[in-house]
Amino acid sequence: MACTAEDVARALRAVAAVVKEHREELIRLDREIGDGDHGENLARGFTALVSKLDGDVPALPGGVLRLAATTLISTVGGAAGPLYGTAFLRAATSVGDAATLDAASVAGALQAALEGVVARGKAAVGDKTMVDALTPAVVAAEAASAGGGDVGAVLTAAAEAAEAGATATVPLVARKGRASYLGERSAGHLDPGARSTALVLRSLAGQVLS
Amino acid sequence: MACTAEDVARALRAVAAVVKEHREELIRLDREIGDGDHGENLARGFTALVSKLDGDVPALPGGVLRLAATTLISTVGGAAGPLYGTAFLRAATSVGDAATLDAASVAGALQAALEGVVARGKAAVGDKTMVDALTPAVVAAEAASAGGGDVGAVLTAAAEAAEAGATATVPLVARKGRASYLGERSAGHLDPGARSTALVLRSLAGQVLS
Amino acid sequence: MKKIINDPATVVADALRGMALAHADLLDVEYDPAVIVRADAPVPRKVAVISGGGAGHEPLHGGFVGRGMLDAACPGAVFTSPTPDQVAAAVARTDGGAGALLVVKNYTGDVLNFETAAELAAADGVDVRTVVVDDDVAVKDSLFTAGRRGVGGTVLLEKVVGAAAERGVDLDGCEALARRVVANVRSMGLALTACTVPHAGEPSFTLADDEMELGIGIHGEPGRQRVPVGPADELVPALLDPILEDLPFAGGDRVLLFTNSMGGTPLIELYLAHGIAERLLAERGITVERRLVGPYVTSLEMQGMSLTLLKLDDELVELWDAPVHTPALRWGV
Amino acid sequence: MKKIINDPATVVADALRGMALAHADLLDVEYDPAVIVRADAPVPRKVAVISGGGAGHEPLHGGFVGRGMLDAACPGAVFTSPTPDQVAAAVARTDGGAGALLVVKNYTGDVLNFETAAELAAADGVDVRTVVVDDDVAVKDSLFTAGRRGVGGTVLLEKVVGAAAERGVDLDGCEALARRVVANVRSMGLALTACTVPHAGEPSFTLADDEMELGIGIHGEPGRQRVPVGPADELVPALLDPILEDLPFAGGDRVLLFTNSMGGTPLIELYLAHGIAERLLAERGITVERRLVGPYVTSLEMQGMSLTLLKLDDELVELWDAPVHTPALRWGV
Ligand SMILES: Nc1ncnc2c1ncn2[C@@H]1O[C@H](COP(=O)(O)OP(=O)(O)O)[C@@H](O)[C@H]1O
Ligand SMILES: Nc1ncnc2c1ncn2[C@@H]1O[C@H](COP(=O)(O)OP(=O)(O)O)[C@@H](O)[C@H]1O
Ligand SMILES: [Mg+2]
Ligand SMILES: [Mg+2]
Ligand SMILES: [Mg+2]
Ligand SMILES: [Mg+2]
Repeated sequence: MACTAEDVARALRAVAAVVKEHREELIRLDREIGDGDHGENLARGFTALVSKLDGDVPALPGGVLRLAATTLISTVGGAAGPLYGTAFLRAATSVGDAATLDAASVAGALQAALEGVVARGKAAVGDKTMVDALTPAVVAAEAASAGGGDVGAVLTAAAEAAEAGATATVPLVARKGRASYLGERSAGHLDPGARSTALVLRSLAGQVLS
Repeated sequence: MACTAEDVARALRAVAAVVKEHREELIRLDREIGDGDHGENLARGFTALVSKLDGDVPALPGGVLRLAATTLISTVGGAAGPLYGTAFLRAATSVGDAATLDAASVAGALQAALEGVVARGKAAVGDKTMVDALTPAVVAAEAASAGGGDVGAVLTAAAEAAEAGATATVPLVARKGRASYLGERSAGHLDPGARSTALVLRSLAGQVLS
Repeated sequence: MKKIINDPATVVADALRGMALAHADLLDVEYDPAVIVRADAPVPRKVAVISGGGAGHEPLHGGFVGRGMLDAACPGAVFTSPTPDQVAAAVARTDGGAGALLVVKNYTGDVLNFETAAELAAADGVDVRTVVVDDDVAVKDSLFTAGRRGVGGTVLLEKVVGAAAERGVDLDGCEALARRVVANVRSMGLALTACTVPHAGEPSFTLADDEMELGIGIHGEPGRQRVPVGPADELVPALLDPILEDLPFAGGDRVLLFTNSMGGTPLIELYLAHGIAERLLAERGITVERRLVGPYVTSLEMQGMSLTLLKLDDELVELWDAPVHTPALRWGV
Repeated sequence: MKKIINDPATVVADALRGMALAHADLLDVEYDPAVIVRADAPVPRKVAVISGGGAGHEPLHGGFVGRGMLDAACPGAVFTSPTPDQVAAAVARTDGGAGALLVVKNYTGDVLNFETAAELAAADGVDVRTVVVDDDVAVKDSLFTAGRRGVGGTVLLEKVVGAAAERGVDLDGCEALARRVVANVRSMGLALTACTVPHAGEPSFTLADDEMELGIGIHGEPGRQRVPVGPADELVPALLDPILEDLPFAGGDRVLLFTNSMGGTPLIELYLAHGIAERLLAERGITVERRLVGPYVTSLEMQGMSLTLLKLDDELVELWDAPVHTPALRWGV
């Protein structure tokens, strides 16, 4: 099973739906240790992306990912806008002008996305950010791909690892992003960006499998 | 029993103590249908009066009443400042330079005080103001004085009538003062100025009797 | 009650000390009795324009003392009208020989205390006139009540009359102008939350999460009507329509639109409401020629807003545009 | 949540419409992407000074657009940094050929978005420099964290650098001056109440009746420490002492003292706090040569305040005094 541009677009619509569904949850998480806009920011961005996809779906998977990148960069704002935007931009570059994406290219795209997020945000694992979800996701995706899994298996493995990584942010003291201003008081809360990263990966996996 | 300047001063100290004691109650009443400062305003004024009396008590009852008038005018503010001030000023004028006050002169002073309040504030009985307490008080004081009562009896009669008059303001719709802005919503509340008038008269009576 | 204060009993004097330090170039502050005076007072041969009222409405009135506006302001205790000796001291301190105009908001306490002060000043030989501002359309006017309250229109009057006095208009002229402003200005306000007077320690009223008070005054007193909060597109007409009907204002009129925050409503909401009000006026063919947007007549930390409309003519526009240099309003200098 | 708004999703655009109408003489407003531009932009051969950040801090930054201060401001959604296309549009709209200085408050989101914008503008051939303001002493600085936040000092920097740009100082000079301001300005804030972001619908945190947050930022985020509310005589030193120790400021220093309301704290309390701060500084032999008191860097309706101290020299004093004509600050014109 390989993904066409239409498949990627459909998967991104699924992400948009899930983000919208979890908008309040992400707002609440961000209110606890941030400024309460993460759910609103992502919902605004993915809603804008769906409008663009309603207009015209680019021919290649890389084009769809690039459209996601530029749309998120110009509509999300906050820390998540450039970080998610860069992730999609690097993913787009990584898949190049392939007509379809297979398991290896999806795992590679995730790897590229992580590198982009780290390049922009300079966070390391343990800083209580989306990097804590994305890093184990990339490791799991590569393992699944190397083990012969298909796109669905790769994304499912990534989603599971991201969820575990997100949960593991709870006890951490934030060292990057707005939550870091709270110092010790940031401990005991789930990082909103890690949570949204897990949600995005889970909805991608769900869509590809269905 | 006739009152000297010292007696009047002592009576006013008693008033100050009672006003202070009922400060919160008067604030609460004024919060309900006004702006919540009546208790604070009167407490400030009578506290200032006590300081002045601590310095020097004028020789004549009229002088003490005049001191009360000018002190209240320059420290109370709000509607109650000029109204209470005028009341004491007219009372002072009414007793003239008598060395002591008897029942008739006390009743006359109350009458003069009421006339002063009406002249300044232009309120009639039923407008839900201090006039609703002071008017029956004057009537009762004159009856008590005409019936041969002493100063204590005159003030007790005035205080009782004032209390009844104050209570009777509850169902009224205010037509003067800040409460009038509430229209129908002012009904169901005790007028703070009527309540304070009753308190002042009751404490004067209590002091004279004790 | 959470406030940045020391003692409710000294809050006004304590704030005056900070104000004096913050605006030493513009203001002299006296404490006993409390008066905020223009630093260069008295200005010879100029009518002294003086106002005052309870504290808690800042920048009203002290923030409007300075060149081209007020000569002095008399702050009472919070939400309590000042005492006559304050006003008399203000007159004595600012009288430049051309008399004094007292700008009084129509509240029983203010009217009675300024009345007494005017008597005192007149006894000192100063020609004193009083103009009572009563622009609040939320209160039904009647000879048998306390009448309408003075609210937002007061600032506009102080600016316009202050400009006239600065130009040398005499006391008769200033008084007539002030009455013309009163005749042509109307306001109405609403509150989303109550405020807490420091010495009271508790909010002046309580509102449910979906309620607002329509037709509030500026003293934390409840309004005429408690109604559900709607979107801004409903709130703004709820203020504007009664104002327009009252004067009435009509198509072709030129107006100054003053969109005022009661203190706790942030600028983002205020601009939003202002935009709606301008649109509604444009739809009726009323031309907004001047505007003022901000927290100028407040009720401590109360969330809410008021709208004020002043019907303009060329003279009023010119006086509005004239230089002013006060802590809260400044232009042309 | 009670606010004077229609739809949380359109609140920024709706407010911009009102702002555009209120200040048509000073500002041009563009909506897609959202940029507030000085009406006479681009000013030929002048460095464009541009800032931006989440909405909800009004008058920051849009209220400081105008002669002698900012050329453009980019408002993000409430408490959300603007997007790179907004900043790029602002540069394009205001570039007078002398380059652009981007004034960025140090928040991850702001830094990342402005960084991307600077790359876009550089690709268009505009010389763009970025200065990051990080004056909040409540946050411990470290290479391994997001670093200190940019708060009240931003306004002072925008005024001073805006004045320099207006005088024709070139991009190198403006950048160096901006870095000098950053090096000499320190702030700290506290909150008595939280605020409610429109799209969140609930307060960003809750405080008991006797609690305050010490060391808050300006985005409704909780502070470092939750402590009991004391009298103003304790609150003011709780802000001032960490500021003084940090730079450090010392006896003999000349400073600008900026006493800022977070929005919901009324002027009466702010002046009171300002007076205390001036007294404490005088006691240490620090000379307050200039001051700014008011709600200039706010967090919606949050009650609270911040203090900012800028160490002055003759050049900074002169630039502070230079003419400015914006919606929120105006003098000398
Ligand atoms: N430097 C960083 N590197 C990676 N992720 C980060 C960084 N800073 C913040 N984040 C992520 O961004 C999330 C917050 O996003 P959002 O609320 O949209 O932005 P903002 O903090 O500007 O309001 C955090 O929960 C965290 O996961
Ligand atoms: N015109 C009036 N005549 C007589 N009494 C009045 C009048 N207006 C107000 N009052 C009295 O004053 C009281 C309020 O006093 P206070 O709260 O001190 O003044 P303010 O209303 O200015 O805050 C009212 O309860 C009422 O009894
Ligand atoms: Mg956030
Ligand atoms: Mg009262
Ligand atoms: Mg009062
Ligand atoms: Mg944000």
